[in-house]
Amino acid sequence: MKIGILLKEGPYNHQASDTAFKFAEAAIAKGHTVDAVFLYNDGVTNVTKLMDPPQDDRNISGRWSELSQKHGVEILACIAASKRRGINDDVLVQGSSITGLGTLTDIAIRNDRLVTFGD
Amino acid sequence: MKIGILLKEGPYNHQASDTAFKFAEAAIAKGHTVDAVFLYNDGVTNVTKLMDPPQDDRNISGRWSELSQKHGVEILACIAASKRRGINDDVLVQGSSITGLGTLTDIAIRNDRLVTFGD
Amino acid sequence: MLHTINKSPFETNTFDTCIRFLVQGDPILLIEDGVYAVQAGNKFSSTIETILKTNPVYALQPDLSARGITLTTDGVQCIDYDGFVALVEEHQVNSWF
Amino acid sequence: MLHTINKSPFETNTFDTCIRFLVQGDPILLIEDGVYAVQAGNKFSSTIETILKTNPVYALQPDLSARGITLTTDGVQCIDYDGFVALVEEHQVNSWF
Amino acid sequence: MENGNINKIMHVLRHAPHGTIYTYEGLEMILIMAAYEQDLSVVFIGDGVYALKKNQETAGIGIKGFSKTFMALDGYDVEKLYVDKLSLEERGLTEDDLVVDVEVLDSATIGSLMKEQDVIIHH
Amino acid sequence: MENGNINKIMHVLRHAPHGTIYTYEGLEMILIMAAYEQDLSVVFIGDGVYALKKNQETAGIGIKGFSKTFMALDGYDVEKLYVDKLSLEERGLTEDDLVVDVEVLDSATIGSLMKEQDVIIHH
Repeated sequence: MKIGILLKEGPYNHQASDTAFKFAEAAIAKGHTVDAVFLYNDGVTNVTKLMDPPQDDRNISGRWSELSQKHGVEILACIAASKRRGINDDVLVQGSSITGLGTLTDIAIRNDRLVTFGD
Repeated sequence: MKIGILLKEGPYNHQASDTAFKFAEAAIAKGHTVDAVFLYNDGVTNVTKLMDPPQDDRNISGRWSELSQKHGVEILACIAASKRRGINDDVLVQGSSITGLGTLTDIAIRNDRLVTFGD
Repeated sequence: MLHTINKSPFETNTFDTCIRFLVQGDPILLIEDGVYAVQAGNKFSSTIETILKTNPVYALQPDLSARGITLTTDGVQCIDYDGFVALVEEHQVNSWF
Repeated sequence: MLHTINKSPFETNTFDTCIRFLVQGDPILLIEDGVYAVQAGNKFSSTIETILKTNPVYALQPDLSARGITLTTDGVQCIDYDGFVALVEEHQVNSWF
Repeated sequence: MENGNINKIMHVLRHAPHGTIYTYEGLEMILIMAAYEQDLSVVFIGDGVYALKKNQETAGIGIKGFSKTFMALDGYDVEKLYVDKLSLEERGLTEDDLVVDVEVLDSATIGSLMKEQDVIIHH
Repeated sequence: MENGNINKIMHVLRHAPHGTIYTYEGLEMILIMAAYEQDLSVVFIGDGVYALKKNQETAGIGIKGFSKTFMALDGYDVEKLYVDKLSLEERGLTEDDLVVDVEVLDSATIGSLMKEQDVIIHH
């Protein structure tokens, strides 16, 4: 099955990002294709490579990057939402990119499921 | 009167930042000293100079910067909260800086009021 | 002690919780989505009327205007940011969100 | 249609609102702070029991464990992320937050 | 659109305007999706109904108003605007208080519409 | 401390752990403030009481647990831990369910304590 994910909250502040990640991992482990994770609202801040959490904590942008590179999951931040929040190409973690809402529409259309995580 | 402000949410996504700003402006207009705006939780993202909102919208980091330069208000982001969220010295808007929670304690102690804005 | 509330009473329990800890005489200021509590004729009107017997209730006019609220429950005082500052001059602040 | 709820029923109206739009037979999955709804013996237990007569109720075990909830209301099925995926295989998703 | 079918996509607006950006950015999403010739609908539940309230004047809070943008939805062929009856009533509002024509539906009807959807996005 | 007085600073924890970071970052703030020899108190209201629940095992959600840190507060001379009675009861919890000793107070008592404070910070 092809699954798209829409993530609407930023990292650390809300568990939404953690649940989305765990869900994506579990879907892939079950043999599904996670086509893309689309980031909207504060969700766009998931992909700043500048984050530098404590050593014993998870690195949220790092693990999205890894998910992208290992499993071909597109990690996409909405451009309008990104501009408001100071996310641009210079700070994007490897494997992520900035795109428009049209891409989310494509994701919604081409996948069997779109699963939203928010707060 | 000396007033400190604690702002706990990021810009655009929550009105907290707008209300804090309007309150600070009004306090200054009434002759009070706004000593500092301390940014915590997602609030630290108020001071990224990378934000680039639509032309007809307010620029939130820009106006904090202006408030700092015009009225000597310290705009301070908590270091631990900033590191989690990808805010560092390279992206700080002019007039803002990164500091520890000890500084917030000093602000709470030395001001007549501490007014919190959150969500 | 000035209590500010910025949440719609329809969506979260912030309003109800704040009210429970209110000391007689202390003012409440509704801001942001909190102002929906004082829209005239909604289901919180009677609660507001009860509170008004013991505590002054203020609402931030710019937030009321932004939400198209033209009529507020009788006795609620609508103030500007300037009035918000005046309340802070008088009281320590307890911000509920 | 799978309904997920991630909010504590004590703090916001998300749980109550979702329940109101539920079609008979459709599953509910409680995640994150939503799992407090199924802690055994709290004030939502009777609501959960009523829902269970017409709709299956699931709760995400990792979220229950993280919150120290060891006893859940009878009839609630505790599942892992793997079980979450299995529900998504069967249903379109309506995420309430 | 791999299968050539039209997808049913529902947007659910549940937040009051201005206090958070969810409704505004939700509307931005709806406007973009409207260009894709899918079967779009927009449902207003809970405080989401306040987004449609007439007479919103946002100059005082320094945030751009957007209630009039809902009037433009018709021009984008987004015609299925549904309002939850109970949410409207609880807030002491009637259809006359709203900036656009909507269809007021009860919970059961909205629940059935939700069940028909391919995609549901809450804002 | 310009006037040489000790300030009364109250932290109000109102959110469940893990779903949001507020309680965790609130606790970080409390630990730092504890070094400043002010009169600190911590009040647990609403879902905030869940932060003290025993047996939290967070490995499965990939987030570091912090309930045991509340036990360390005593070592930082933060001894005024108050729990709202109604919040505890509504959630079917008793003091035995909590990781630390607390004082359970009714609404009126907590309201009076709030009124005495120089600073109140909600998390």
